[in-house]
Amino acid sequence: MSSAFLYTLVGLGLFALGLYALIVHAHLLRKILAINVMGSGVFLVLVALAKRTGEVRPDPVPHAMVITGIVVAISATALALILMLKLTAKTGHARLPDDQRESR
Amino acid sequence: MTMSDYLSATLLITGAIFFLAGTLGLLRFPDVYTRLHALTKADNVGLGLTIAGVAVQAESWAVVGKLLLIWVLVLLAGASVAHLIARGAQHRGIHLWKR
Amino acid sequence: METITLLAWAFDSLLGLGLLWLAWQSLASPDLFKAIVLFFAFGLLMALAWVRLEAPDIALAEVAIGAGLTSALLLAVLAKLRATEINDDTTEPLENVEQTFRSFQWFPTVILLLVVAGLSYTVLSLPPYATGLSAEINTNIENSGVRNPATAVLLNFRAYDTLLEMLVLLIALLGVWSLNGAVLQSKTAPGLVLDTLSRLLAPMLILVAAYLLWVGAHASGGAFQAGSILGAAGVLLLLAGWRLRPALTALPLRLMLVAGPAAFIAMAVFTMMIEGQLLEYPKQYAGILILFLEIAATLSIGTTLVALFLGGRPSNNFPSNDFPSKDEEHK
Amino acid sequence: MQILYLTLALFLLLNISVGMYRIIRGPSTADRMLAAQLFGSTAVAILLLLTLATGNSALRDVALLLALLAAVTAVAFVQRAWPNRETDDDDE
Repeated sequence: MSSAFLYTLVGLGLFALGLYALIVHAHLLRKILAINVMGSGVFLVLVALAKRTGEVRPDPVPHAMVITGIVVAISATALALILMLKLTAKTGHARLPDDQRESR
Repeated sequence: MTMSDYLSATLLITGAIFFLAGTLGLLRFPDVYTRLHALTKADNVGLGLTIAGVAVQAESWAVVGKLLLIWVLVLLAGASVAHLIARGAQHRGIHLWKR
Repeated sequence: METITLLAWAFDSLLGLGLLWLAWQSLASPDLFKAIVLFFAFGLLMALAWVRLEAPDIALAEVAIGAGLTSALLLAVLAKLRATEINDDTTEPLENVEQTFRSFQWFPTVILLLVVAGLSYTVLSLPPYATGLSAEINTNIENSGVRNPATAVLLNFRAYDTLLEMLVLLIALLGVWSLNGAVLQSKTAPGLVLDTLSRLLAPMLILVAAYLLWVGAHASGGAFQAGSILGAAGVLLLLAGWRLRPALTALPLRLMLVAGPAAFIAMAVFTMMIEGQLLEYPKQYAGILILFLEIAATLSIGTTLVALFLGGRPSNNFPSNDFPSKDEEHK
Repeated sequence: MQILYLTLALFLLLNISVGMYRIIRGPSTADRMLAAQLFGSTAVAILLLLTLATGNSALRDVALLLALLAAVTAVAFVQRAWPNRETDDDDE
């Protein structure tokens, strides 16, 4: 197995872990972390697949996409975090209010 | 292998040993202050030796300068952060370990 | 040669396992602080993964954002969250978090397995060799005005993407500002050591940002990396207690924020008029025009990231305080 | 020499993996932050070794950046996120 496919599988694993955490956690900060992990997984898959060029240097287009993606991800994260703080200030809980599960 | 290769290899391996010592200290020492002490010192020496080993192989003096800059920055940041954490820990009443 | 392949393979496997394990631990951790520290470590390992994938440009961005900004932002927000969250019995009990995460829940698990199976099938059925667009880029790079392919893609071949990305950053900041409030103030006075550290590191960070901006034309680096470093410098100064002078937070700050998008839009209009194509530069001036765009973009990205870290509109929320104000670093 | 560089890089990565124990285990928040800090300087060393192993000098810039920025998170921790009441259960 080439290292490109190794990292692709790691990226898939990260995406799956993040998705699972996004579904099961109620706390919004955890959900934001989960989305970030999912994003890292997607980036990893993109860049790993760009490395399938053999001996020559990897395809730079996914690289450029991921660079902008990282910067956009942090700005979206910042917006999400501030939204979460706003919600917490209103309701006292960092959870979505329509969360009906009794045990949590 | 040339003379400089041997020198570089010796420095790099010694550096790695210091890193190992730092990690052992992090794992085995009993309180936050001693861990801080083990980690900051051992790691900075380890990195210094690694950088010396890399610098032996450097192709130009500009590269040596950049490597030195990296070490100075890590020393500066490491020392400051160690101080901040130790002071914070003391401030919050984490006790010193006594046998 | 054989040993080298084996060692590289061992390194990659250990790194991959470490990434998965850190992500797992971070997402399953009952303690939010621990989760954030693990996420920081995860970012460091991601930087190593980018290096292994021969993507030093991305490694630079990841280090600047992941090591400098994301975790600082998360930690500041966590502190604020602890202050505002009501800790009564209905709050999520700490022990349950790990349990929820580890216990078997059939519905998400089934969805997850389907998703993973589908994705793995797609990925593994891809051809093992694919050159993508590298050939086109190699033939056109002489005309792009820069020699670093990533920069050529960002600022020339797909410059309209970057234009929209600058707008996304601006919109995120407008979103944060429109929520109005929650400025993340410093908790404690900085003290002598932190003050000195910030005084030494901030100019170094600005210098490195300028270096990466310049070197981005022919080697790894570029506007996004440089902007992120400026952002990290600004965050460090904010953490050390520096504040912008109120006179500068009104119009000059906003001008800084829109400089990047404005430069891009102006360039788009200009190239439409000269070449008849959106963001297609005249060949002999491509290098200098790209540098101009990159400088504007760097300043805007840096300022936007610092403003995002502040979390609120500074002019409304900043009381004047005792710390001397320092403005250059926020630009 | 290639083999030596890669072996040492692998060794340092193992060092990091072992150090993760301290992040998971704690016990105090300061310990976790401290261990994360260790990751920073070890990662700088790994990057420099990889620079030698691959001959890609751009990695040196990554190391420089990491050296500069490793402090920012720790400063954020000390200034903002460190809870004032720390549970003092530092016994091993």
